[in-house]
Amino acid sequence: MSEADHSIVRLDGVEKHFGAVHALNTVDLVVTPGECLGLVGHNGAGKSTLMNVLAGTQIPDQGRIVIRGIDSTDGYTVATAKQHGIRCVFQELSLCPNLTVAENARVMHRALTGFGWRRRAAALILRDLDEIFPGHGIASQEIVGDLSIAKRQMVEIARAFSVTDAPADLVILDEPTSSLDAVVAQQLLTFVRRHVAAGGACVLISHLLGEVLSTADRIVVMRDGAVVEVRKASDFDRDSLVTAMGSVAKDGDGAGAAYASKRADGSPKVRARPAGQVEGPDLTAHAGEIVGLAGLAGHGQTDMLIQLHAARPSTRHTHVHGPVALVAGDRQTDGIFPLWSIAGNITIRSIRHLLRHALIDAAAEREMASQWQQRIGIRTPDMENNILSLSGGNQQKALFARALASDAEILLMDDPMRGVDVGTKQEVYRIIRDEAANGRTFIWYTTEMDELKHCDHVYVFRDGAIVADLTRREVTEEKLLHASFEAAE
Amino acid sequence: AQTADKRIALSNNYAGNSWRQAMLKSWAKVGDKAVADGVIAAADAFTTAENQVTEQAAQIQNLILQGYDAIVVNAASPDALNGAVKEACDAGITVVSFDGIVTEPCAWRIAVDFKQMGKDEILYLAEKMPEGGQLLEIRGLAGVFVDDEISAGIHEGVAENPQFEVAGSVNGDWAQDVAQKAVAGILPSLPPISAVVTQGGDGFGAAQAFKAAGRPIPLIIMGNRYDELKWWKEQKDATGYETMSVSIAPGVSTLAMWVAQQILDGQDIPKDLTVPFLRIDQDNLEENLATTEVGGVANVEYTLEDAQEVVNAAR
Amino acid sequence: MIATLLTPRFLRNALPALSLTVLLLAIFYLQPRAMSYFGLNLLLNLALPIAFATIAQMCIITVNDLDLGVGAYVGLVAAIGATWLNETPLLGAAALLGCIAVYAALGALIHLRNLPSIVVTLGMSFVWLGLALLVLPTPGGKVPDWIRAIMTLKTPFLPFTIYAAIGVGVIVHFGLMRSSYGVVLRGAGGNPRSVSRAGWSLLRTKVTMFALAGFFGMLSGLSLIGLTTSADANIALRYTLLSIAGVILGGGEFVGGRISPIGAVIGAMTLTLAASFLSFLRLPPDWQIGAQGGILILVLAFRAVINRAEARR
Amino acid sequence: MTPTLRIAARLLEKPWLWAFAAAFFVWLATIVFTGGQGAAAVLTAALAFGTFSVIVGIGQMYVITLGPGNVDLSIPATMTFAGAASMKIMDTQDSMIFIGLLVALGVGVSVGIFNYALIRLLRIPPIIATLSSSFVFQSAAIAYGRGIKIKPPPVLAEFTTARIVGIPILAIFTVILAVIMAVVLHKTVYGRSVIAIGQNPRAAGFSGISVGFTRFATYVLSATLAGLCGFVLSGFSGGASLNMGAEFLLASIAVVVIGGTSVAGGFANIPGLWGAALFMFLLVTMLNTFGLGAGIRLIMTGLIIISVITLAGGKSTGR
Ligand SMILES: Nc1ncnc2c1ncn2[C@@H]1O[C@H](COP(=O)(O)OP(=O)(O)OP(=O)(O)O)[C@@H](O)[C@H]1O
Ligand SMILES: Nc1ncnc2c1ncn2[C@@H]1O[C@H](COP(=O)(O)OP(=O)(O)OP(=O)(O)O)[C@@H](O)[C@H]1O
Ligand SMILES: [Mg+2]
Ligand SMILES: [Mg+2]
Repeated sequence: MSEADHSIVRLDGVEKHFGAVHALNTVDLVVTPGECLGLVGHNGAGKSTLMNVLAGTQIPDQGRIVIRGIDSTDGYTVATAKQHGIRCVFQELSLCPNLTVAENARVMHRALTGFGWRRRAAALILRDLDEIFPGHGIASQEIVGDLSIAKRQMVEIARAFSVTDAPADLVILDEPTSSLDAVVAQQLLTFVRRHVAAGGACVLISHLLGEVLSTADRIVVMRDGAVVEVRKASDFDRDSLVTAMGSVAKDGDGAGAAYASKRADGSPKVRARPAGQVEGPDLTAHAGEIVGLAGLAGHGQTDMLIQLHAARPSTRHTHVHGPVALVAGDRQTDGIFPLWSIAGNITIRSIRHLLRHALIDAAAEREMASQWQQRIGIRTPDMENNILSLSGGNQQKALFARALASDAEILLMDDPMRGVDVGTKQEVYRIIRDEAANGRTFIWYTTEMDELKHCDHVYVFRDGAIVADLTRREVTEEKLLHASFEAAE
Repeated sequence: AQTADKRIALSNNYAGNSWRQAMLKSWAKVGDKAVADGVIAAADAFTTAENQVTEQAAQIQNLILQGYDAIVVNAASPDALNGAVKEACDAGITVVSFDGIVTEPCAWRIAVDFKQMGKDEILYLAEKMPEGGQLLEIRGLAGVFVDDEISAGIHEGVAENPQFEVAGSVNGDWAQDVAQKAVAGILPSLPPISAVVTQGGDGFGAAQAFKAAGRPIPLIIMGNRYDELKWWKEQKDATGYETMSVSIAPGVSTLAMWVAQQILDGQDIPKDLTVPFLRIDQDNLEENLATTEVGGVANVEYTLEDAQEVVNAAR
Repeated sequence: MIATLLTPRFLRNALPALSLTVLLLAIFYLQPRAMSYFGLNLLLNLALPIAFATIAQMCIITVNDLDLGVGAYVGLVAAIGATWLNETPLLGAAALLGCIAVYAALGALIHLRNLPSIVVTLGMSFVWLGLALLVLPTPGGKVPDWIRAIMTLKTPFLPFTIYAAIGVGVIVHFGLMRSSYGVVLRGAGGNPRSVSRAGWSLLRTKVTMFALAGFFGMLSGLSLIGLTTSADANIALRYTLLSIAGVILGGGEFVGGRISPIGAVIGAMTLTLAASFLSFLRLPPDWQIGAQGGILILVLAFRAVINRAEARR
Repeated sequence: MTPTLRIAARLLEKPWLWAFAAAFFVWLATIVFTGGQGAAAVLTAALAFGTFSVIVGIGQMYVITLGPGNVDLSIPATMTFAGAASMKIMDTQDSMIFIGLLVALGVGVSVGIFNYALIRLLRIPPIIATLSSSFVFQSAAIAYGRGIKIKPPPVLAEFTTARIVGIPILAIFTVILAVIMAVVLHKTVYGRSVIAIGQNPRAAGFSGISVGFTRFATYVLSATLAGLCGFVLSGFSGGASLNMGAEFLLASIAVVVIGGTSVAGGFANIPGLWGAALFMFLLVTMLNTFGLGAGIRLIMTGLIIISVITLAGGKSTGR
């Protein structure tokens, strides 16, 4: 094959086991300069593991890593990868929260040293931020821990593309858009095209198949640790891609069904006003309603959810009637208990209801865990395994299970589908609709346009305030964008 | 007196046991009276939180700043306070150390011959049990010079009386419960013990440990805590138990105060004074027990005259 | 101008310095004599060894560890300084270098075996104290003249201590907060995985920080005997807690690589002054110990008030 | 894998195993040195004295499990104050024992509330808050007791030193306490909450756990156990003294971390406390028995602690 000769990297027969889990099963992969390689697959298919091997952060059990035609398998580490211009934006963000944006750039670049390095580091990271995300609004002296998750993700992406003495020939993006809103995500994808047009290479992992189809040149489909299909992107369409991934395409069923107001009867379960908002509509949610929070990322939607969660039962501007549960989006900081098993992570919200004689009933706990493993499809041989042994998307499913399994009548969801694969998403949408039909109330912040179609009501946020209140019938992409950018008249 | 406008401060490094509490109490009692009588203008006591050289050094420096005329010190370390003491002397302040004395030449020292104290214990034993025997030694806090001195005296005594042998040695930190714990640990591994030599404050703890282990109670040299004397009295009444007690009286702080006053008064006082230690024997036990506050420490407080006597003896 | 000065971030950073100033003013009010070259020297010279120990502790805290042995270690350095370093300077210097090497080795051990630093340094506190007792079984020894000379240096305008403390704070600030490798060192506390994924050796960062801690601990011990003129194995056991308190007072946090070298130095000074402030109040002895707790609470409550005011803005 | 092998493998994963193994070897070394003399008596003494470290260790363990920065330094002062207050109130009368116990526990509860008020209302980091309050309560103990040592009521003294077939009754009670606290830790909502907060306080808050109440209860628990320990220790050693708690500052932390509880929080175990407490006592005993000087003894203590933790490996305890 001629492409192998000028490939940047070639993986041959890579194998990786985690205990009983066969995460990678004889995987071959080639990336050539000037192409964007899309990588898709269900949660736990092995995408992140494969990229970790490529980036040198995990050592394969078997197989060869060939860089520009030279076998580099022995002693392949992060340093080797970096030296050859391979960069990775990991699925779980990895910036230092105690450092500033510019200092985080320094951590990546050994060349940023000597007199005046701070100025050079700031210039470097701002140049890339400006180029990839025009209008990003991030200052180089901001402490990363103070940034919203979306901005952190932007910084990490910009850092991966920044070049000093080490090149950035191959940039791996593992679900880079999971916390970005549609506008920013589009900026990134446009940039990726520019990058490959200029001769660079990218691997793009995403569960938003539209992104992959529109951006990638070639698409690799993984299933259960193996590569099952490699084709030109133009040879795929959405349906064939979903089929290749092994999920059944059930596009949009239920979504966009006729709108019927559920507000006629009874008093609202939730009524609240964002802390900083003086006038404008309140947020209201009734029993059985699915209420969406929209707008650009970082405009106060998460704060609204936190405000609702903290206001049990009620404060002056916030009235919440009924038990509440929250599905965290920033799962590392807000969701996961890293030392516990998957089961422990699911049951924690419900332990009060699993008591027998004032003690937690282990059998009931196991029962609840396995029931939800079935219902939401968590891929693991044993629910007693540590939660971190799950793939990113499966961790997210566990958090979902935690909230759904609880007694909560009101579920707050902070962009909860980050990293969840297409098949599971459909499954979860269905669960949400069913539960809403049973009378539960959902308040759902999402950065995905498609998901707003499931909502009965959508509130658009801008600068920490609600600027528009749309019913399902009124929701259109155009209207949302308009409200997100312009002041509401 | 000439010293009616002079102010004396007590710099104390530790307040966490009954001996120090008694010492502070004696100081307050005698000092307040001296102030009321117009002998001196002030007798303030200062104490630091933990038994720490650095804190006491800082404390002495603060006392210098506050313009005291004399500083009476019970020092956390004989050498490591020399820097601060020198600074005080240089500022024209009289420094008198007692109990825990300092080696800085500009200061006065009111010392107890700790080494002799240790030796006396063995001499007493040699008299009581001429056939000799196995000894258990309870030491104080490691690295503190009082501990080394007493222990050296004990070992010197043992060397001179080879019928005795130290079978085991533990650190009891001069605290009753620490001593009890250390003795309880080592006891099972020891041969029959004839006597326990101690440094004071730990005799009762040792007795508790022997009792708990179900071993015959040997002759335990006592300190001057009430519980030690009380226990001794009970044993004496019950079985005719015999022992002795050596210690230093906490009221020595008041002697130091008078010495400081005398120096301020312009008297010529030798730099090194010695106070006898407080010894209680079988026959004067009841007498001493009667004057000791329940739960307190056997004590002697000094008057100006007592102090002059000690000074004259040294001349 | 005023507006820029009163930003929350500025207030937060200025808080340690503000506490120190208030305390100093209170002392000047109680004891005007303190407001002199001589007075400042007496008030602050013992703060320098504490400041060094605090910086040592801060180095360890930077990489998410804690050193429960620093006080005993300072005692050992003091013991070596007042004996070997004085009598046989070469042996003394070698022993001190050896101590720093042991610290570095501890860092390596803790990293390679993934051990809880608290247990390891707790164990080391016994080892340091034991070694100090072997070197100097009873208190004594004599400080080398050159150390004494440095510590009693008569500097113009302000006492040597103040220059030295400012110097230390600024140098460490540049080393850790401004230099390019300092960023990596702090990053290793903030998110070790991210730093190692960027190709840095975490082993090296740990070893560096522990060796630095050993170095500053050594400075602490030597400067301490420069003031006390002789040593004692138990001389600085209290520095362990003081140094931790100093780091926190100065605005540092236990985990996450959030530290402030200048704050740490100020924290150490605040702790020293707080104790002095109390002795100027002439409380009854029974309550003198309790008042030490009271003053710590007051200083920190002051921070809480400002923080809350800031949060309300 | 055969079943026995599997059980052995599971056992080897237990974090507390190492503390017990270390205690056993230290004990073995001691009795080999003495030629077998006093083998049982040493164990009895270890049980008796280990009891006190375990009681305060349980409280300290709960606090440490709350996550980085959480530690209770007020344990020694609480013990002293509770011991002094209860001994003074009981004034050697047997009829007052129950009142005395209530006073000791009451002191503990008050200290706990005070500590948490400092932490919560004044936002003082726990390590400094508890250190400050320890000064305050040490002073209170001095002002209240004036260093006067009052004997415990005879029945209390009897009870705290009594034994059944060589096993101290107090140790038996403490084992029961430990079992109860282990059940509380792993099987109750409160225990789960403590562990959850130690791993991720934000996530705990979002999972419906009342973070504030749990932390409050934990600081109160720790101080109350310290009060209880001050009470029984006063009974055991013939009265309260002003420095009776001093050695428990380090001891309470040491038994927790050597026992295999994570200093980073979120992972705790109770059996390890017993293993570590026995180990610490037997270690000192062994070195005393060997008759080494204080310097060497300290060095050996340190090196053995480090070796044990190194052998045990930082699998679950790493931070
Ligand atoms: N450290 C680990 N220990 C044990 N199992 C692991 C570990 N890391 C990954 N796995 C397992 O390996 C498999 C592949 O995981 P991987 O993270 O590569 O999936 P993924 O394709 O990236 O999924 P997602 O879309 O959810 O991110 C999963 O079954 C996962 O549970
Ligand atoms: N869960 C949270 N808790 C505390 N602060 C938060 C949280 N989430 C965001 N912030 C901070 O609040 C500020 C405003 O962000 P906002 O809550 O509006 O973000 P957001 O809309 O949730 O954004 P993001 O997209 O990712 O979640 C930012 O500085 C952000 O870092
Ligand atoms: Mg993944
Ligand atoms: Mg958000």
